[in-house]
Amino acid sequence: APSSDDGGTAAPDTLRVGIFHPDVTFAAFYAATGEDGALTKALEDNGVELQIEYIPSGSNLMAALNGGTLDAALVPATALLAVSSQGGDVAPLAGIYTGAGQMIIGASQYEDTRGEDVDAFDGATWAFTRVGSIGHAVARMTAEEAGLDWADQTELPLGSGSEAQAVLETNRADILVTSPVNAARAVESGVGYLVANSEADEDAPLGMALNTVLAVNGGFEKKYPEFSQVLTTGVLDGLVELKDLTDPEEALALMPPEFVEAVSDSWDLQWEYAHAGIQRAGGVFTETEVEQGVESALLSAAVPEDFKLDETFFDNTYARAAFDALGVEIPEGAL
Amino acid sequence: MSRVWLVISQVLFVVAILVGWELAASTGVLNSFLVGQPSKIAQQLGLWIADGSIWFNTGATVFTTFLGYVAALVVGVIIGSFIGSSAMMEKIAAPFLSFWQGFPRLVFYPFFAVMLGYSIASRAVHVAFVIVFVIIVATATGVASADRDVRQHARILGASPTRIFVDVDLPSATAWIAASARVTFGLAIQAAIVAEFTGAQNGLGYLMVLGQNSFNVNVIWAATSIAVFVAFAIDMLIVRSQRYFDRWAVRADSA
Amino acid sequence: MTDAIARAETKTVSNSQHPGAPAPAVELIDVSQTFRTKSGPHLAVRDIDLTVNEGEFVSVVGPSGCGKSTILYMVAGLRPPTSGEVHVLGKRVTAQTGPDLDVGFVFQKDAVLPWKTALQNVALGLRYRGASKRSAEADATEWLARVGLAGFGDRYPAQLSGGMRKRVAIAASLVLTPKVLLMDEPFSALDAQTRMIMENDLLSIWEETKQTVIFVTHDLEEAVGLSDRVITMTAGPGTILSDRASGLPRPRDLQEVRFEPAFTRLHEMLWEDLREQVQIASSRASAAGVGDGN
Amino acid sequence: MTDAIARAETKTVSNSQHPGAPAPAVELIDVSQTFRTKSGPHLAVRDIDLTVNEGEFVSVVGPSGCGKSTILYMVAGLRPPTSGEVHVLGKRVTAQTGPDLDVGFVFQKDAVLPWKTALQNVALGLRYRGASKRSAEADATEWLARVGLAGFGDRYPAQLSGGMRKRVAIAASLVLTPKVLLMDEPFSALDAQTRMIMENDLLSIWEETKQTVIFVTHDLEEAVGLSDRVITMTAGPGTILSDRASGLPRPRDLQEVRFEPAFTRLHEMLWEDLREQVQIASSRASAAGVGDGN
Amino acid sequence: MGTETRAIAVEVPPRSAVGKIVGIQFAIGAAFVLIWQLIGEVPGVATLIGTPLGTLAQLGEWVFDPEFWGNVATTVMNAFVGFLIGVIGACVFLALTYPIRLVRRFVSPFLAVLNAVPRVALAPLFIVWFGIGSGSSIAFVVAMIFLMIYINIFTGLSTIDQVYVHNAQMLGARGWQLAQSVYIPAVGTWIMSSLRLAAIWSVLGAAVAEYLAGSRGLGGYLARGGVLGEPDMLIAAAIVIAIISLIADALLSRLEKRYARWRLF
Ligand SMILES: Nc1ncnc2c1ncn2[C@@H]1O[C@H](COP(=O)(O)OP(=O)(O)OP(=O)(O)O)[C@@H](O)[C@H]1O
Ligand SMILES: Nc1ncnc2c1ncn2[C@@H]1O[C@H](COP(=O)(O)OP(=O)(O)OP(=O)(O)O)[C@@H](O)[C@H]1O
Ligand SMILES: [Mg+2]
Ligand SMILES: [Mg+2]
Repeated sequence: APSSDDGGTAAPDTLRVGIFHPDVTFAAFYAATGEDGALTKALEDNGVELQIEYIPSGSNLMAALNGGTLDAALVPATALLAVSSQGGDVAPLAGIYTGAGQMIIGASQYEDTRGEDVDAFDGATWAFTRVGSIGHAVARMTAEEAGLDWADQTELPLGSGSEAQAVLETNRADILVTSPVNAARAVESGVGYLVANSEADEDAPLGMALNTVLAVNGGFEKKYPEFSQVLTTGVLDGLVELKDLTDPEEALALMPPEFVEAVSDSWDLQWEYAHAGIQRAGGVFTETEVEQGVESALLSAAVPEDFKLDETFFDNTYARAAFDALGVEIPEGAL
Repeated sequence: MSRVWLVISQVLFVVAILVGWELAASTGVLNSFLVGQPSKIAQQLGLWIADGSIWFNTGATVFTTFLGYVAALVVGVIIGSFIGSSAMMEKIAAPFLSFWQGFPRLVFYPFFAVMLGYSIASRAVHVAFVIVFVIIVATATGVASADRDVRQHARILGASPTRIFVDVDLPSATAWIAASARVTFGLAIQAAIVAEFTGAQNGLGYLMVLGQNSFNVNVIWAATSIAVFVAFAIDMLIVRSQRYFDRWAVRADSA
Repeated sequence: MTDAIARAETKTVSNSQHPGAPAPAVELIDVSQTFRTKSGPHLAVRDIDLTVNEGEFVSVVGPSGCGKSTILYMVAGLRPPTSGEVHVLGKRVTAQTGPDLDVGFVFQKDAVLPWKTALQNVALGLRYRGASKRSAEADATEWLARVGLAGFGDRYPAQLSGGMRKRVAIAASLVLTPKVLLMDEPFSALDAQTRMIMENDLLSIWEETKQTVIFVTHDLEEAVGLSDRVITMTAGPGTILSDRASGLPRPRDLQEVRFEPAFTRLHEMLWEDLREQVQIASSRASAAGVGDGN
Repeated sequence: MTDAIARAETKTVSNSQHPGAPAPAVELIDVSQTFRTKSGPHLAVRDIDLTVNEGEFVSVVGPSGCGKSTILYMVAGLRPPTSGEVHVLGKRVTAQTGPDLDVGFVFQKDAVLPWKTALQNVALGLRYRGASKRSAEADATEWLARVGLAGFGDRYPAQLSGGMRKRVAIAASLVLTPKVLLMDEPFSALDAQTRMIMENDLLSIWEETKQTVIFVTHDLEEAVGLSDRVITMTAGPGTILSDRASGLPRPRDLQEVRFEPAFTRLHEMLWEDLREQVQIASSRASAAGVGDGN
Repeated sequence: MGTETRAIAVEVPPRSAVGKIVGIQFAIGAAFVLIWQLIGEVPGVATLIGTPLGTLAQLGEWVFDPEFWGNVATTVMNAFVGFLIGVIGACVFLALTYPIRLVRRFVSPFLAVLNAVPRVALAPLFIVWFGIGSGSSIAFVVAMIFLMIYINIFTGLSTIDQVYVHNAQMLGARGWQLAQSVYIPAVGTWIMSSLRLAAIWSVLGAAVAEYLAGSRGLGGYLARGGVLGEPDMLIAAAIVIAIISLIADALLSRLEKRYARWRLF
């Protein structure tokens, strides 16, 4: 079994981690890389330099991870499943965010008339980030949950986050399903209001779906098993630190300056929307998480309809060892 | 005779590449996850042909491209010939043209979409926006390089400025516009595809998003190969029409 | 240094003042043209005073590079003079006015539109004047035949020989019967026979239309045979060296007029006028070196 | 219909066989050239048999468009004949061989490189042959002066007059003293005096070098004055109509040779040969309509 | 045709005109900014294209930010290396393929096909093949400009007036000499125009590649501005990118002027 306290661990010179952009759903990772973060220390001990690559497109990020130009990445479980179903070579180490992580935001003009009644949005234009994204699935499930027929709704897949506000402001969309960051921005700027939060309730659709996963390139994992353990332990330490916090300021205090700068304008709302997902994340992969994760992958057609999960794919070896090392009890339900 | 051989050798070349690719991918020499596999691409294409979606999606992209192209051509030729008609105008316009040429236009589709709605119209405008500056520059250069003696000949025969434009400037700019047509068309189709990445329910760009989403490189290749096929067909058309516009010239090859 | 002498001579030999002559069609008053080149300004022609009356046929001869083409460009309104005034048909020609519809120009270089067929090229001016395609092409066909190119109407210029292209350009100009016709060595690309036929043709057209013609040539016989007056020019910077009336009878047959004594006399006088100029031109060029001529 | 007659005539008037003559420098054996045009193939010249011996000076005259330039292009190796054989300096010229280093060509159209100065243009061939820049430019300077362009060395072609450009082209060719020199109306853009000087110059150079010259012109006097033999051609599709030796003495002074009876006689014979051809050319063209001449 | 002629049409504007030109340019520039401001008033649009003032503020912030200059350097480097490789590659390939008719005809349809490949869609492949960062940026630049140059010059070559080629051939030019004294100068206008286009697209290509793939370089700002909805950053970055291509273009046009000595008036 991999262990981290041998002292002389085989490690790369630099660790290249791919991330979409600084986002509250990656908070665990950032907490670990704060000035006093566990990962920061561990990397220092091993003489490894951390290099974060921001890649704003999921497919490019996955391509880089799979192709080995990234060592590790924070990616949605859906993407991992898709890649592995296509024969890609990636290894999930730990889950750091659970739930769909999508906010349902209505255009401000409806705040008084429709409020939080999703069924009042029947026949509306529903905007979401991309065709086949989690947002797409959540939009559909939210509508159907409220008794609407998805076929009656108009779909509007967007590209970048910058459009999120604009489409609400210009009435190009009535309702928007988006990430906590974009949602917080839209609400903060007054163009939208929160209709529903997919994180509000564990029992909500995909409420327990495995979302953000710390994953490494398959080859990297084979080459540096000890270092992969160091990485996992570091990140899970961050997760554990964050789990019990409710105050956004306290959480932010753990983060590195670049993250603070990037999220500062609407951090409080982001935290409010998203911290449930952090608290729900077990670090280890649980059966429910994986089940719902696969469901969401199927829903978004990221994997073929006849997809069968390889039992060994979500392997908790590293996470268990990490919790052991941290002296924390392994969350229940672990696979 | 030699023409037939040429075509045969070209076909053989393509076949060799495809076979090599297929073998390499199926034996694992190439990582098929990363580079795809011809047989699977063909399979995907077959699927689209079978369910008929290929026509609709291809049609949408071609239509967008075409619309945007024509718009850019009209606007570009008008502005370009205006600019090319005097050295002063060229001087004035030069920095603006290079500025807009150098502006990363491909990433600004959201702007048009929000301004004009998520529709074919906004996508076509985006296409036009991406290529129009190239056409302006080509036209201006072409007009400026019209033979002065010929222009004066036409003037003396009584040509009005418009007639000079039609009879002298435009024909001599045609070579430039046509030459840039091959380059701009490649850009136009890319612009259409990029526009279809967002807010679209159909089109080749939409298919590519689907492929990217499921990390299925074969889907991306399949959509790409349609785009390439379409663009190639149009490229042939462009070359043909280039030849038509140049019918008066005695080519090196013709003797 | 020799300039002063040359100028003085010009004045003495000048005999262009016909008393009670008809209205002037073309007038150049103290005209000069300077080109900007990399090695500084280049004076091409200077102090040109020239009056061509309506219906006159005037030829201009002079050493190569003396500024004959430059003068025609100024009259045509294509290159306004750097100093002096040019009047054509009573109107002053400036940079603003541009070419006059009543002025035709056959350029030295063949300048037909490469992307139009011979027929289209000849029909062009008529079309510009609003003629219907049909009538313009009918006229053009007739004129193509007149310059010996019947049957070549649908050829593009690149498919014609040098002489044929020139004839297309001539037809394109003549079909418009401009009041003032400027011709810059129009026949130099033609073979002797075609040339003779076309010279005769030009003369007979002219007898009918009585256009004002300024005709640049380097063939003295042609100049004498065709014109009422022959202007000779000095080597560049060109000025007018002599201006001689021919006094030959009209109408003429070119083949016969050659043997008149007046013809031979004028021919010899012109030859004399010019002989020295050519020497001057080459010796001055050698002496002046790179930054030539001013 | 008239072709058969024209051909028969060719044979009878032909008198080019000098017994015991020196080796042929240029030989055309049953040569034809067909151009592909939009309105079908166009036969430009046909059945040309012509031998030019080493050191001979042969002129070619004929109606405009009869194929004079086409013949030079074939000899130069720039446009291989569609049928027949061309031999130059003992080697057969085909599409593969391309132009021979020992053949020079002065083109009818302006062909000096616009992006090189007059001096660079003249030095070009020497540089191609590996001469140092220095020596090439020294030679070129000398030749520029010889064609009356001393001091114009650093001008670009667009800054020269038409006649000056032509002289640059001539100098560029002559400086290489090619064994076979092809000249396509080299002097037609020059004024009478410059032309006379250059003709005399050409003759005196030729007396020294004894190059083989094929000289296309449309000036019969020039043809007679310069050449040993004058070839006339029929209207297109061009064939050889007559081939006449001049029999005038060498060395000649052009101003004087004009008055020899042999000169006048040959001049008149050529004029007669061609008179009919020009008529044929225009009438055939009119008759044939669009798809002309074959 | 078109090669020797442009020259003649270009007149040198007198010195007094220079002030006027700058004045007009200034007015046009001001009009642009005004239009930008006005469009920004449309609801929702300002969140996409920002405002002139906000953008100016962003630019002001960057001036003192060493990281920004580092990004500029990265983009310029990527563009420059890609440009060099693309230009040299295209010229070498042209020299290898153009002279032989058979080769030229063999490759021609393949080039047309390659030119038609929507390179933006294949960004993931570039990342996989060339890694993130400079490798894929440079490769992307080369992919953008290679055919642009090749096709342009190719077209230029086929418009050369044959009489120049013939003349040089008769004077004894062979192979490289012919290329050097006729083909290259005759397609000068084409070469320069394609180089200028290529320079601009090199900068653009580098930025787009960075936008799609790498964090370093100006493209990273585009990505961040887009994803995080910071329009001022997006536009400011786009402007900086445009200015860099403007500079590249100006440098090349200076070169062009030097080259075009023979086309004087
Ligand atoms: N655009 C120009 N720039 C500079 N110099 C010029 C230009 N055009 C003509 N020249 C010069 O002006 C002088 C006169 O030229 P022009 O063409 O009028 O001569 P020309 O008498 O017509 O000669 P030719 O009989 O050879 O045609 C020449 O010395 C020529 O070099
Ligand atoms: N590239 C071409 N394509 C088609 N026809 C051509 C081409 N070049 C020449 N011709 C035709 O071939 C014939 C001979 O042309 P060529 O140029 O040899 O005549 P030429 O005797 O030199 O006439 P000129 O004295 O007018 O220069 C003409 O009828 C011409 O129209
Ligand atoms: Mg002239
Ligand atoms: Mg000819």
